[in-house]
Amino acid sequence: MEEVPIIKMKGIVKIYSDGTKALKGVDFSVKKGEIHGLLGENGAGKTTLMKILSGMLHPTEGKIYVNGSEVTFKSPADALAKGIGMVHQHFTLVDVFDALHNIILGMEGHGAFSKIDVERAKEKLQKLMDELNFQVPLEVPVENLPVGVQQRIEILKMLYRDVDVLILDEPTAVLTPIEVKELFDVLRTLKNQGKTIIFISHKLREVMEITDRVTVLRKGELIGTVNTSEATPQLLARMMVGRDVVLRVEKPPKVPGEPILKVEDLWVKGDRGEDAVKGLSFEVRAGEIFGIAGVEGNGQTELIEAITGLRKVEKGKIILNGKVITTKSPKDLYNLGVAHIPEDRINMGLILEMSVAENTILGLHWREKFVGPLNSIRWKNVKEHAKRLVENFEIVAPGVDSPAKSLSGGNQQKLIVAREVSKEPLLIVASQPTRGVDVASTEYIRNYLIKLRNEDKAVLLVSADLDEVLQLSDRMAIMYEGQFVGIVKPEEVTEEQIGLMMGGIKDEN
Amino acid sequence: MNALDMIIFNLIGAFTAMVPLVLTSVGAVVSERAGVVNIGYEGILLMSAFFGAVFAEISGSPWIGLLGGAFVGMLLGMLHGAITVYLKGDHIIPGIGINLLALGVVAFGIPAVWGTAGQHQVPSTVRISPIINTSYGGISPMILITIIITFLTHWVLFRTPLGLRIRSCGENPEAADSLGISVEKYRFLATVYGATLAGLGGAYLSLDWLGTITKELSSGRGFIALANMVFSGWNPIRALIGGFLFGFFDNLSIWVSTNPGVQKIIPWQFVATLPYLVTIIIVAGIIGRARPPKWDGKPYKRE
Amino acid sequence: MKKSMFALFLIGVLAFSVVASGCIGGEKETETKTEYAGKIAIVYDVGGRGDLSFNDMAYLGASKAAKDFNLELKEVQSKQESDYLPNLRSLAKSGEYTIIIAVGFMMTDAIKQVADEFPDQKFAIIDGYVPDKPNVMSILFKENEGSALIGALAGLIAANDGKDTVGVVLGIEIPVLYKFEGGYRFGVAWAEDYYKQKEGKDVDIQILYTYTGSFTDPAKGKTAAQAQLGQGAWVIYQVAGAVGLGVFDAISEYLQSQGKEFGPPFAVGVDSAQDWIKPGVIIASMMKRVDVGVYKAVEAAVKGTFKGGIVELGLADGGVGVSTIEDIKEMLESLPEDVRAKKLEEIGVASEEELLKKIEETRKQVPDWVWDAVKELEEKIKSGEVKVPKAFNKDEIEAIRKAKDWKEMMKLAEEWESE
Amino acid sequence: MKIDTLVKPLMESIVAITIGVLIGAIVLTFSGFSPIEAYKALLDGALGSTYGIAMTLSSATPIILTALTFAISARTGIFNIGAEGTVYFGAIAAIILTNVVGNPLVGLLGGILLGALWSLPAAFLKVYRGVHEVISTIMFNWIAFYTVLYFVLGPLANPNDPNKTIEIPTSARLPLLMKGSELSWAFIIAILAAVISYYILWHTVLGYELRASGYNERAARYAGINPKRAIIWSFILGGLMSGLAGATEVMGRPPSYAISQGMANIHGYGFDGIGVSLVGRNHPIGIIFSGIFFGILKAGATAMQIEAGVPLEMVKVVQGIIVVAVAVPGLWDLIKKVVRR
Repeated sequence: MEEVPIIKMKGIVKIYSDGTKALKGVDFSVKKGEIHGLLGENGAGKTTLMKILSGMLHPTEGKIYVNGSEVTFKSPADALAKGIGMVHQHFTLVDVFDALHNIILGMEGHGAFSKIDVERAKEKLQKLMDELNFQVPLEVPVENLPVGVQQRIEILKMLYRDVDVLILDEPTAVLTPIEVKELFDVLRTLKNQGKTIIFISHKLREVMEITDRVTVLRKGELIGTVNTSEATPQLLARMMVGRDVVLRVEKPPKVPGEPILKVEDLWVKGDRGEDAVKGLSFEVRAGEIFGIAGVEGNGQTELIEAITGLRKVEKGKIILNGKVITTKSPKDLYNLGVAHIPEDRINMGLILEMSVAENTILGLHWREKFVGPLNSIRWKNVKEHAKRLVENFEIVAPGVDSPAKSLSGGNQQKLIVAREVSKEPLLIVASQPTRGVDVASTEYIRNYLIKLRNEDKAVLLVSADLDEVLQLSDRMAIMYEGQFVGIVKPEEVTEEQIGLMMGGIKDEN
Repeated sequence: MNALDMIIFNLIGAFTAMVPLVLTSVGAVVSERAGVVNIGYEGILLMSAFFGAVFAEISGSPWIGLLGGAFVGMLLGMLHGAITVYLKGDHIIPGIGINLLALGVVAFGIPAVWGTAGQHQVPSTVRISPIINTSYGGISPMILITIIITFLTHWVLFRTPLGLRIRSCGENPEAADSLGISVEKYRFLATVYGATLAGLGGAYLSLDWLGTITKELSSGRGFIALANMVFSGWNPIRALIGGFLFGFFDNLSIWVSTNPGVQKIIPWQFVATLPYLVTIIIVAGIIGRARPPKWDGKPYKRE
Repeated sequence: MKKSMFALFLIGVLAFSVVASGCIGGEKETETKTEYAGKIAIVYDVGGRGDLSFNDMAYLGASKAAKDFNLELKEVQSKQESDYLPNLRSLAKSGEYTIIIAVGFMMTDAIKQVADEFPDQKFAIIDGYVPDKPNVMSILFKENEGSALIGALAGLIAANDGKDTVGVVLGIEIPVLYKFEGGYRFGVAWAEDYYKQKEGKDVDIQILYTYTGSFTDPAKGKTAAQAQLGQGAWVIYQVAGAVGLGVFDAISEYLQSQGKEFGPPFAVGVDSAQDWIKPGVIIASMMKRVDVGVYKAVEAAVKGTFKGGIVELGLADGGVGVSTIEDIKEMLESLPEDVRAKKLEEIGVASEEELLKKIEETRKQVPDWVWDAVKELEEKIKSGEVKVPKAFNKDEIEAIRKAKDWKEMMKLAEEWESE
Repeated sequence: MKIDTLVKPLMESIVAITIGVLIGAIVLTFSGFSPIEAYKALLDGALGSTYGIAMTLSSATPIILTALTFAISARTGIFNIGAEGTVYFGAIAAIILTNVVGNPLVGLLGGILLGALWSLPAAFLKVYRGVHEVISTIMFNWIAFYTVLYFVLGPLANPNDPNKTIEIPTSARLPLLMKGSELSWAFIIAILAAVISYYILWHTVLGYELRASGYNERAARYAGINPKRAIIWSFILGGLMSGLAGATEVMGRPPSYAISQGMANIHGYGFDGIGVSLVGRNHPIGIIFSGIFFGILKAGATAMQIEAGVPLEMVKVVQGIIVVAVAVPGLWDLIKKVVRR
């Protein structure tokens, strides 16, 4: 007799209101007390599936069983009531509340009008933390806490609700290797306590290390579930991508030219006034891709924003092609030959409500070609320009007059790359250029960056995707807490070395 | 001129004038803490002043009138909440509509109800009588009630589960939602509460303070209450202080402009701008530190 | 589904709130069709009906005339000043109206224009100065004379009680109000002199005046009146439309705080017999008989004696004056039966007699010699022995404010008249 | 695709108007009037004669301009409700300048300039002190009211008729388009202003930048657009429009050609404009039509009052309902759904 799985999802279909088919009939089941990996590429439907399980989304079709009985979740509350809780990739914490209030929110006890019993909640939390063998400060607004701590608060939040099934969505994405190790310890403790954990990831090594079983999704479809002990990374990778991973891009050797970008002793502050970039110096040469790897949140964003004129420089110099550009505005920088593929496509790179054509001149709309008498815009030229970009970059769009939001994520990203390249820059600053982009577009964009390098452009690449940096860069730096732990050549380091560096440990060899 | 007289007069005047401002501001604080912006308080004040008088006269009790005013505020709040919270509509436009509507409804309603156009005197039998009568004006029980409501609201907002939930809806509805807090429910409730308090403030205008209902009785107080809310940094107790200060300067400007000595030096028109200037200056000086709830005015939609 | 439910709910709430205002008042009585001898039209200014002031008074006169001469009365409101010209034009265009009456000085320019366009149409304008059109009758009032009587009344009440301050609360500062303020000042100055002669004591009565910047916010009137009371004002004259309601309320509240049913301090009403609004509080009102003016204009038009030009009504013509019990009675009687009953109930009296009795008693709070003195001044003004200055602009009111006594003011009056 | 983006807002406005008119009819019925008769009188009065049409268009003039103030700022992501105060200053400038130089162009220019100038403090407070524009513009409206009141009464008072300011000299008045009406060149100017606003917003670099920062401030900053500059420009352009409204009102509307005491003749246009802009979907061309629609309501209200005896306030009720209905999203989708059934 097979035991009844704690979670069983059958024939789950999810079609979003914009028509995107995220899940195409997925079956999924989890045994009680296991750590179950949910593996897949970006866009495979992992998160969607789990959001359905946690009541955030409603399935278009399909059934969910908990401990063998069918359930319908109208909201996360329903799922929580059944003991299912999810820690989202983007934390859902109320920034201005402290940890305690974040955790007790929604189950403060007593009536709605009575005073919150802070002491009792604290006691219960202390007990939880002791069991898990970690501590978080309970009375500091969470916006002032590091991400690793915020994640623990998220986990505590779920445990406080006595969940049996804990879903973690890409929990390691923002952690240093040491923090990852600590997280895994916590997960093991939880498992020993009898909790069931679903672990969403696309990182093979982590899945191999922590999970008991793995389910692989690809493009909204179930590929299969295997026992981890019987799997190899190669097998999982094949299941995930559907072919043997050949993502090596063609990169002919090239001798870099003159330095295009020079950064000298750069200091930049973060949003909360802390020093985010602490005295960086480096250069990027023509015909070179300089990659910056590292866990997100170590000052990469601030560095990029400083270089592209979006953030004030506290100290130091930025020199472009011999000219000091430290205090220049984005507009001046574009005119001087900087292009910027921003990390946040939706909130920065594009104006989704505006048409494709209007988006193709964002940041070069003042160029002579587009401006007629009386400061008017030559829409004819703009549309030609847009059509050319759409054609050259194989962007799938209903037309240049339709709004940018009607494009898929990958095509939106290609649109940004196309536009930035059309600025005919000397330096391309590409930040997370392939995040959340489908495989085909990713390949296209990566190859295009190589092409630009081959055309003697300087490319500064920042990516949280270590593979991407390793494959594309001619030289790479690992950033940790606002500084470079080291600048290395990708072919000369091992992944282990890089892993250590990302955790802030410089390899002594 | 007697300095003591002036101080007492202005203090009492400030307490009296602050009631509709503070009630509305405190209501607006709650509403915005939950993430719903409403600029229709001007219209709510006016309509509640009107309906408050109607209810009071039908029932013969000023307190039922007050409740009636609050009830009309509540209905209008439900209208606003339904549009903004449930239908995810724009937060500004319905308020503008309600303001417009109120001007029409009240001007239309006064002659329809009382047979005299333009104004109506609320009979003293259905007016709230002051607890203490002084020669500088009465001290209304509503002043006390306003202070109590303010402190209660403050307490609920910052000390109770309900308040925690309301605030979480305005700061991060996603977080609230993921913990099973019905964002829509709390936002709606907060909006309705805000409008209800404004309704109470409106009924105070006609049933207590001024004892009359005219076509333009609210005279911009709904907007000033909004400014006061910003001034308060979305904090009920500070809204109480702000409302008091505005009332104080408003009174002071009239006192000052009535003074024969001042009249010779500054035209009254410039003295009359005083409360508004002071508001702008204070808001401009303070705003850097106050930050609105993160999701203020943004519709929240799961998916 | 949920959405459409909500849409319906919304429409429901909207409809409710609007409809409620309309139907609480009950059914409108269906008008019985009568054969009229003609039609007259009256165009109100933006203050509109219910100002307890000249718009209401104009209605009073027009409705009386309509009844007396069997005319159909068409009332036209104006929402904004830009409505005046279209309103008047639309009426004149139809050519149906025996006379079109414009209420308020703000329609002066509009009347001038329309009078030229429709030379056969008869017009009358209240408070507007249109001296040179054959088809426009300008009806003006000597508010300064009426206000002088109020000033005298106020000054003497204060002096009699050993007080030294009286006040006046006004609306937005517009030159029309200068006539009131100037007349009031004259009256107070005259009272000082009168009192000195009578009692042999020097009195120096200070006049507090507040331009509140509004005709619509009663709170401003209340605050201003309280400020004036706080600074010792013993009688407060209100010339401020709806703002004046706040003045009455402030004094009423003040009296309550002293446990007094009757003043002093007193308020003085304006334009119509406002005494009934707060018996015990309002000692009198400065009557501006717009109703008489309107009636006269209609009468002239109907009887064929209509003549263009200025008709100025002062004390001597009964155009202005201090309200009498008769005036109040007339005012009450002009109201429809049910409205009147409701009003009486609102005031808190059982019958009209009770109200009048209370008003009479209010008046008895002031010694007879004061009333006699006011009467004396009235006679002197009527006879021309005393002239009250009429301020038209800022310079003129300043001159009155600076003047030392009433004689100096009278000199100003004579100067301006001879100009 | 493109058609739908145009049709949808249009239909939504029409649905909103219909709802307003329908609820208005209910209210009319309940208050004892015949809605059919009332609306017939309204339409007849507003459109039934050349004078009616002239009245409609002249009523539309100032509110089209003040609506543009709101629309331009709304497109930049700003809620500028300071048109009311700006109108006063536009009128004052026109009166002063035309009395110095008796030329209409000077007056218009003056209105534009002072209007733009008066909107700057709110813009700077927004940009440099983070003061929300709804708050500051409300305060500035009051300050404008009292300040202009002072000038109207004092330095600019008309010595011959103290109930208004000195007049616009005959040489500087805007000629009438139709004799015996209030329809002057001001209407043409308003239409031009709307067209120019459209052109600026959709066909110039400045407009592109304004819209970009209105949609997405971060993206605008990224694109080398200075959102602060965009905000200031949107206040300036907006102020210019309502300044123009003030100027054209005193220069082009018979009979007074001056500011009345208490500002009675230029009062309220700023707030009316907000409704016009919303019903016109904050689009300059839409505003022309919604402005004319509001003009019909206003002109028709006169007739409705005279012919059907309906109180003027009725029209305000209808307007309010229309604006609330505009705010209800998906109204048109709802109707479509119902119709399909």
